[in-house]
Amino acid sequence: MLSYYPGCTVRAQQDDGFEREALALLASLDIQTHELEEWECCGAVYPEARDEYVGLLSSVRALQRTWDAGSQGMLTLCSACFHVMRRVNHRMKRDEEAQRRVGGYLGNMYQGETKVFHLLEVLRDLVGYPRIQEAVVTPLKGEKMACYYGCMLLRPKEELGLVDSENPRLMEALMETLGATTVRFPYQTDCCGAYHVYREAPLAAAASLKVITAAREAGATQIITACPLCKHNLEACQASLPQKERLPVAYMTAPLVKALGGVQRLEQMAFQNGEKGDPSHAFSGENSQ
Amino acid sequence: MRFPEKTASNSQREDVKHMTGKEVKDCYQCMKCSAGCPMASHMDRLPHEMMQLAKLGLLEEVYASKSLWICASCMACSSRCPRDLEPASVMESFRVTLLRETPNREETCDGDLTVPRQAMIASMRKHRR
Amino acid sequence: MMNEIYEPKIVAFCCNWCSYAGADLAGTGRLKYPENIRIIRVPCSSRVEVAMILRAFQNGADGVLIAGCHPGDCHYDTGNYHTRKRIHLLTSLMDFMGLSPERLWLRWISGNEADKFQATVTAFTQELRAMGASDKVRDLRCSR
Amino acid sequence: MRIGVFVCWCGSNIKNTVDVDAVTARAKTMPQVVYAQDVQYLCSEVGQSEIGQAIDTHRLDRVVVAACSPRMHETTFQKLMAAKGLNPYYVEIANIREHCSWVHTDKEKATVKAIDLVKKAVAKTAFAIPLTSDQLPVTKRALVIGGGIAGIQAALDIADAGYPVDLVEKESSIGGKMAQFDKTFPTLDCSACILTPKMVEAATHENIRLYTYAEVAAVSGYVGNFNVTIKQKATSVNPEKCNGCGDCVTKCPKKVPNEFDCGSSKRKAVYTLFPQAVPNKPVIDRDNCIYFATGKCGLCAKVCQTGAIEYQQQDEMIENQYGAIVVATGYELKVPDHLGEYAYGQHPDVITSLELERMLNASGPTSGKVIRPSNGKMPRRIVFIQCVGSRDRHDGNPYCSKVCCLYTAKHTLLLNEKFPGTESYVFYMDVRTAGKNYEEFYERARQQGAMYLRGQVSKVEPLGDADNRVLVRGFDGSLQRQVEIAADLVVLATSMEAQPNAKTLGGMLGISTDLNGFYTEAHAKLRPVETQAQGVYLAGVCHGPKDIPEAVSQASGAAVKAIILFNKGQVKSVPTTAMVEKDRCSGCMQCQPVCPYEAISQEMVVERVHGKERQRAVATVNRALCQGCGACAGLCRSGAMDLGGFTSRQLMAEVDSL
Repeated sequence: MLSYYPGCTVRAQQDDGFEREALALLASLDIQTHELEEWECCGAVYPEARDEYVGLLSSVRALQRTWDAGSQGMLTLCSACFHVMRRVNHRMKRDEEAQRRVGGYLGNMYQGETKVFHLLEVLRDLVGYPRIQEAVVTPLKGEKMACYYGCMLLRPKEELGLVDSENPRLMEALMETLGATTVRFPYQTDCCGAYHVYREAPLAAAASLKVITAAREAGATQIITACPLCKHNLEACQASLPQKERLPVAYMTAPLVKALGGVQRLEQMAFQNGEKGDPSHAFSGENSQ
Repeated sequence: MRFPEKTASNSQREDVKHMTGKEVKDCYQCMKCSAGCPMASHMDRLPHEMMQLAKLGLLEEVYASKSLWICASCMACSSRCPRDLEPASVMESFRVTLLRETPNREETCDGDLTVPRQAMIASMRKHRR
Repeated sequence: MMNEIYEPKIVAFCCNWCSYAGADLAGTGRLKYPENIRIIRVPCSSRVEVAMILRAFQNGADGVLIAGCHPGDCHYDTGNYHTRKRIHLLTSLMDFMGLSPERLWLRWISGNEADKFQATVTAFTQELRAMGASDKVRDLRCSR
Repeated sequence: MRIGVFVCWCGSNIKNTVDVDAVTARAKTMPQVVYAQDVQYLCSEVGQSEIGQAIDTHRLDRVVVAACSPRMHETTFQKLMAAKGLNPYYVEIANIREHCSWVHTDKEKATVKAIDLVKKAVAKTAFAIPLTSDQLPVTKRALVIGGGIAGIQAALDIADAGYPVDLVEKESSIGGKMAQFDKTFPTLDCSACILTPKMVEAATHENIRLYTYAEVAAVSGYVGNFNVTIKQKATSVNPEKCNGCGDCVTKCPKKVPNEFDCGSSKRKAVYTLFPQAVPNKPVIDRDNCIYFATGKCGLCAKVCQTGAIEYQQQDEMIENQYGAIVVATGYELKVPDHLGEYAYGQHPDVITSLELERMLNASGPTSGKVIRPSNGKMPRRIVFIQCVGSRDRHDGNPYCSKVCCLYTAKHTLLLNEKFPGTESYVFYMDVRTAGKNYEEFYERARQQGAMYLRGQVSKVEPLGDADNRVLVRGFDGSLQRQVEIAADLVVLATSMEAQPNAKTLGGMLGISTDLNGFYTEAHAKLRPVETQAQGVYLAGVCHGPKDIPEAVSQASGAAVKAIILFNKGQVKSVPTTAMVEKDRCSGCMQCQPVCPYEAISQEMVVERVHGKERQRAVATVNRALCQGCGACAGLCRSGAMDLGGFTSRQLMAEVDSL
């Protein structure tokens, strides 16, 4: 069982289907998840300055709760949450000063025991590509996918260690499992402009447009990402483009769900799995808002 | 430009070292940070210039630079720096120092409220609004 | 008087080929460390007899540092392995005698690790300062 | 006993931090000290004669010198003692420079420490015993490990001086890395044209014996008398019978990537390393041979007209005696796939400089044509990236590989000459041209059109276009702007690294490696070819990155060191050897197994006990073998074993003085 940490962005944008698709997908593949109680925002940025301890608190609290829940680890969907949680955890494992200070605030002695997973990692390591391949009902023929990683899933490589940070092939491998072809293109691991979209939209747009243009020139028919903010930026930057030059942007769950028969079918399968085994409901959103 | 009579004191440099665990003096200006920076075209001072200014102790110019607020902490520079100096963390430490030294910051929500929350929160955290 | 820092006395045995050279390099590089240490040069760390270490403690040394080449790098092939075994045994003996084994350090410092030499001496001095004077096993005949 | 103490100022080096007057005054009060004096420079002629005079006037029999490290000037003072008719081991040095004045700042405390160090030396010298050394014969045969250009040069020089040399090479041919090169900077000589004559000369020299496809397996002994075990790997080809016709190679059905071409071509399982190989006899690579895997095939044996193929050959251990050893084991190139941002191994058109070198070579995999490995077409835009894995403490080696700047300039020149349509871009951090005519060569490369951009590349990515090019994203420090180049070929100047087994071999030879894995010389400036182990000398890149002329001159230097040793014909044995006090020895023989030199053996002594003659076993030390580590003395339970120069009495006196 994994403790699911939704994070504010994913929960606030529930309507875009990312959360529903991801949870249905996992449940249909026999991965049990349970939403973490009383979670709070991870802070969206990792406190880079080493003497900033307050920024660690909410994340450590969630990590500690996951540990207390006795689950296999913490599941994150949003790459910012993953980034922050994984790095905070990495630091708590090694930095005795941080353990002492944070422990002082929270009254615990957390030392990075929890394992933090990203959805992609769960699919790769806990489910495995063969299992996914078996589950494919409609192979994705004819799609040329551009898989865009952005920065949060990749760097710093020593702390995140999710994929080869310079030449990641994880989403490609997944898409190829579904029968799609993938393209390689420049700026695949560059920043999309991130939070600058909030106050300096043109700046973010310029960065994202570079990604879109490169992907299109490499022949992509679609671009996928695992990050809500990347998705937003990649879409927003195309507003000025004529319709025919636009490149559809999707969460990486979308093609997965499509190839596996649609979200309703998956939820049905998940429900049946639930009947058979663990009663914990996979996608309960009632714990926190 | 003529060097000012006084450059940053050792204690100020120590502060940077304390916050980042890195020694900016070790930078040998290979400019790899600027080569890969996705925000470079929007910066008034490029990452390697910021490192050089920090190294020379011209901290006033560092603090006056818009680049501090343009850096999106994507860590591309940090992960590729051959001297292991993490320019992104150095930038952050300057940002934090500046924010700590301006105690009465106005709290505003002046951005585009339709963007994902992650962006809003990150922006606010970076700028402490 | 209570606030005065206790200045421990440290006797170090450094092998000629690695650690003594490392200490020399620290000098050449003008690396600074506390004045508390007195280095005795030996050809190899395995030359050091247990009796010499105990005598140093009897004479009022607060700490003894044995420094040799890194395992596998011994100028005489295997000397430091014997040292390692010997010091390990001595540690148990010290424990038995009620002499804190933390006062005996065995460190591998190569001829180019001047910084490690500096760091070791500095850290050892600091720890011994915190531990205060060692008054166990003083031979009264030696007392001055 | 009359001890004299001499305190050196070392100019200001000691005097500024240590109150030398106070030290001298205090020394005068130390037990048995009859004279003390401070001198500006003790190592100078003036200083030496001051000591000499004082020995005469004050009838000194022991001397304590408070000065720099004994590792610096101990022999200087020992010689002085000998000249004065005193035993050289009656001088003791208090290291008040490296261990005191240079590492402390508080003058008062430093002076106290200096006094302690002098006291310690006085105490030690009071118990000094006279030591002598013996003359030992030298085996006048040299071993050279590594058959690259450095090893070949060293072997030729020693052989030309009239001494026999054995040259051991792990590959099946001598030649080393230089054999892989096309041209050499800064003259653009063809590498093979200058190397092959030397290879042939080495192979045919009457004083040189080649052991190719062989490795050093064990070393024991000491200067003048090394015992070396050489492992001769089975070549499966009888060199006496083989006439080098090459039929076996042609017929062999098994193809494997050719290491000599960095894997860009194929070789057979039975192969010669390269066409001009010396010796030019093939070997069977047993790891890849079908016969050795399955017991079937045997085609090579069938086609061989002289019956030279011998599958049953075994690895052989050969033991030889040598007086001196030259280590010339060279280097390996770091495979740059650890720097993911450069996409090596991810995109076929990202290659290393050596791969380009092989392509440029007329006898290389492409017969001198430069192609893009992805499609076999000629590249138009070529980007060179410098310092790939060098000067990189994050993800590589912290040192400079020294030769890349120049060979990259060479590559741009060659490309320009051979293929005028190509464009070469070089991204660099610094260009280092310290060497004769190197700056001129670099200038020529720039004039011929190589475009140099100061700034490191951050990322190399597949462009995804129809030509499958790569996008190189860098920075030009002059334009202060990011630059992107869509390139056909990217060439990485990858880092030189110590051989992976350098440490193991160093352990056998008793020489140490530095933090980067290269062998450490005895003195960085004045003894650059000698090592800590007497009789073992260094040549070439195993000691640190260097270019061909440097490697060759070092090799000649190493050769001369060996020749000097052979000319002398004798070595002085170590005077500070172990010694047994037979009366105290219980004969437990615990000392025997700890001795790394097998210098300790058992001996029977005859004693008279209660009027009867009794035989008793005791330990005895072979002074010729003992190297003076003192492991035996450190362990002896009865205190019978002692070590000259570092006797228990002396060391105890030092401890007591503190």
